[in-house]
Amino acid sequence: MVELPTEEFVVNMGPQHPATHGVARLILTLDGEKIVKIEPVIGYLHRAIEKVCENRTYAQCIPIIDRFEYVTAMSCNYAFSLAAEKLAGIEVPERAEYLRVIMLELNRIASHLLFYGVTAMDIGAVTPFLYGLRERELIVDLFEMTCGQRLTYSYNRIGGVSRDIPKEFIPQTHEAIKIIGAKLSDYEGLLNENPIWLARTRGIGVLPKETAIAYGVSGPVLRASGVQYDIRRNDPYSIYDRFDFDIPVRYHGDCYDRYLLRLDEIRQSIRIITQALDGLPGGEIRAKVSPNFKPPPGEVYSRIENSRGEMGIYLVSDGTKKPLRVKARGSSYNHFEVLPQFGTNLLVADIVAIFATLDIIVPEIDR
Amino acid sequence: MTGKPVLFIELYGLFHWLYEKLQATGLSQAWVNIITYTALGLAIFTLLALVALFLVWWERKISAHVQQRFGPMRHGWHGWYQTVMDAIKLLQKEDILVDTRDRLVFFWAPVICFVAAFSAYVVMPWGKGLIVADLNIGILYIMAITTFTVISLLMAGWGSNNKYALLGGMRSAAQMVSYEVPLVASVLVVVIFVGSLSMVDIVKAQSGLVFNWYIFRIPFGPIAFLTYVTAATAEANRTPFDIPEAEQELVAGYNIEYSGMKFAMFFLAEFINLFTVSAIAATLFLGGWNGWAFIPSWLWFLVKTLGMVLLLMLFRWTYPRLRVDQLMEFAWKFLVPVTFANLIVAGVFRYLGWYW
Amino acid sequence: MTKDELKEYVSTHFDGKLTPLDTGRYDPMFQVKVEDLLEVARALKADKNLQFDFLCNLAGVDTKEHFEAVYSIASISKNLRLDFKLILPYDKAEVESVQEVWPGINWYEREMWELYGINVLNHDNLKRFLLPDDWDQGYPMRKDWDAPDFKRMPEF
Amino acid sequence: MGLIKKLPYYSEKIPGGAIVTTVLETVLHQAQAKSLWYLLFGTACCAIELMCTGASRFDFDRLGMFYRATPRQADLIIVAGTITKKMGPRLRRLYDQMAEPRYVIAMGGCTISGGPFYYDSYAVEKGIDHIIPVDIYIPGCPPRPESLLEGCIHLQEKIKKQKLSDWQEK
Repeated sequence: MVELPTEEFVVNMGPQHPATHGVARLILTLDGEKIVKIEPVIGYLHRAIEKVCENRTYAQCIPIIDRFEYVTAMSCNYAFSLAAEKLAGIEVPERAEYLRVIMLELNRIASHLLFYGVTAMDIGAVTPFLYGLRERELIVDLFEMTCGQRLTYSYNRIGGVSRDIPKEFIPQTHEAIKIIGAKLSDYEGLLNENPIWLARTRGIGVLPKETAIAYGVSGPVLRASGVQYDIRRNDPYSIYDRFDFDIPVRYHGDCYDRYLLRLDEIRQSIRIITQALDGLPGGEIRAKVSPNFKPPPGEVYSRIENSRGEMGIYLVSDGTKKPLRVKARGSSYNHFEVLPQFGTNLLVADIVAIFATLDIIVPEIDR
Repeated sequence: MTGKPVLFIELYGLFHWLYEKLQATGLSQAWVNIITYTALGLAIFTLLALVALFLVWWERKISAHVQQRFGPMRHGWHGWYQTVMDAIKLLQKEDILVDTRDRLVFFWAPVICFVAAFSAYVVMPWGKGLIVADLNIGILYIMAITTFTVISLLMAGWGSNNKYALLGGMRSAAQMVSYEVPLVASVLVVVIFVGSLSMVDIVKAQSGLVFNWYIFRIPFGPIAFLTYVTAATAEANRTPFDIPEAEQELVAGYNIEYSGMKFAMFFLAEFINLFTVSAIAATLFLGGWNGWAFIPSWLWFLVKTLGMVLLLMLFRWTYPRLRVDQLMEFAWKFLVPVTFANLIVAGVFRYLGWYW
Repeated sequence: MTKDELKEYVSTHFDGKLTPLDTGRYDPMFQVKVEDLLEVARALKADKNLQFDFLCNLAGVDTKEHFEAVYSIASISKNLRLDFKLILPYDKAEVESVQEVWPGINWYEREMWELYGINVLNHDNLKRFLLPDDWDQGYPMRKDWDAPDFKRMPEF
Repeated sequence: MGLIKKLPYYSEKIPGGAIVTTVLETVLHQAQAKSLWYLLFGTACCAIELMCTGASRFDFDRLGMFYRATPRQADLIIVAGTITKKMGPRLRRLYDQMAEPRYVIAMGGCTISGGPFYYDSYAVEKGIDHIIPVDIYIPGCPPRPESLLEGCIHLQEKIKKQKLSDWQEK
């Protein structure tokens, strides 16, 4: 039986491709449909955010850091203002802390809804994408009501928040949360027991616990591999210790668990928001911070849990009104780095499913 | 030369009048046939083009309403002439010919796809007596002709010299070939009961009560219908079997290098395939043009076919996509055994006469 | 284990290789000499009641006098957080690669090399990946870097 | 251009053919304006707004705009998001791959002039009009879906007012 010589060919899942959210690029060496080698290439969205921030005052850095991770922009400028507050030792008033937690959790739900839509579309079901975005519009209306922007909010300031919430914010938030809680059962009905969905996601792209920790993977991807590590619980910041919510964790570490885990997280966020809304105290919304704010020299690495994983800002100040160094650490950086570790007997369709469930977005990688 | 034309023209009402007029002018017999058949071909072509345009518009509207949005609204009442605009726009687009392409293969791929899609309608029974030519191998002819699309997709995949197109072409070949087997097997179940391949006989065998339709021929009728519909969605390249032009994996599969009129041919051929597949389903299982008298027979045929098209469209907008190997596995390990078992049982029942 | 206990434990246990600094504002900050980076990294990971197995961040810093490479690490099982830095003079900015302790640091070292020029020894593929492939204007993140079309924000 | 586009040049020569040209001109440009298929291309924050405009609330499909993944079949490229120096040549190649009557919408501040990254950024292209010819600029960072829709409607007006003669020199 003569052995037909087959050669591999290199396919470019290039900067413009429906499955790479934004401009990530994967150079795949294919043997027929089987992937032999994955080589991620980044840098197509490297806007040098860190260099820009070095020439801005602390207040001007906030809109720049917003563009660092625009799907959960609230967590970006929260991490930055938290770092600045730790540097200068500023005491943030109660009401500002509550407002920040409410906005962070609302932004987490919005990001998970976008994740749900985009993952379903990448695996072939286009309709859930539209349903996910329809629910996301409810939350975007809430943000628009408070800070006037739909996507890059710049809502936090150093020492508190920029605006107080209008009076119809609370009833509309309750309304939005009730709708989203109800719609979750629709989403699960559409996909969870769908045999095609199970065939495409269960057991695909299993990430063992050790590789996850070794490669610095964090957030829902880490918790789907069986490690119950959430910065809100393990390295508490702000007032998360006052709310009782639990950290969902699953143990198979495959695409299906990563997908399910995010739906559980939406439910947990809804619990937090209801508790925060009930306990919202009065008082002013920002500590007294002088316009040309000069923190004492020092350095701090402050990290928070945003919808994708651990987001950290490493801030170095040399006493002037501009930061000496701002290093933004996004979780998609490690998720994209771990992609080649997913084993090699994958098909092209699997790499698309894994890429979607890792919830990678490019600005976090390229900064 | 007897008075009757060489080939028995079924479309009596419409073309007999034209045929009489030509005979009166005293042209030779051959010329008369040529003119009538070109007129017939043109009529069918325009009818199908209109059906295709309608289907494209209908798909966009249905997908929009399934996804709670409006779909084309601005161009005419609910955007009815949107697809006409798309067609005219595609006419004027630049026809990009990549110079690394395989000239002949690249050029002829859309033509074959287009011709294969249209030529299946020679034997399609639009209504009582509304059939172009009632061949006695009707359904076999359709099965043979529709496999040409496999060749055209392979040619498109190979001809565009593009890695994604090659992957799309290979996938479509594998999928269409392996779903042809259950398709033909489930069609055979009906042919066993009718006893003839001709489409008109199939429809005549289902006349009378609604229970004569083959979908109600328990237990093999419904099974054959279900396997037919599954294999038909794979044949028409629609989700959950649309891996040849899977948008998220292969960017646009085989038609990645085609622009302008060539892409329009692929696009229309895809929708005509969809219409063909649903028309066969309506003819074989839902009793073609049989129905109460007060609605004209061709309207019955249209209603049933559009019902099947609606079903296939709803499949597309609810299901995710299968992976290549799962799709093959599903075809060979599940669909083929089920259809063959159904065929054997139907054959035994037919032979022993245990059916009503 | 609170932050002060951690600080005290670490400064005593690794025979003086980690000298505590007071510049860190929130988590304990240490300084490590360049030559024993690899050994300290292995010790921190292997130590029974520390187990720093999670790498948070590696940041290169240009403080106008010297470079600094700041490692932020965490321990998943013990809920601990620790930062330590290396002071690198301008002329001999070289760091040992700690890839085999924390594999996730591969891309961080590569980025530090590309943007700051801090060379990383025996790193497995030290290639350019953030800047355009035909980039020839040096290391852009350095404070003294400049380029013809590089506009700075005017002071107001 | 397609075959149809050459027809008006011949019809002008025959007497009374001018009516054919004008009729053909309006029909062709109406059709092009009414069915703009945009390329699935988004780099940064504006891409999320582009997705929201394509979703159920502000629906692109009402204007007959449908997304196509391959540049061959797209006749409008909405450059949504920051174009960095590394992405510039890719954008130019995408534009060259598109079929001839093609239009460009520069969405967001970054594509107009570099946006928030105009100062102090060594890696961002200051605006894309020196890479590809731009038809419509939509300011905003990111612009609201309504302004994106308005930009598309302006583009449709612009296409309808086109003259066949200005295909001459292109």
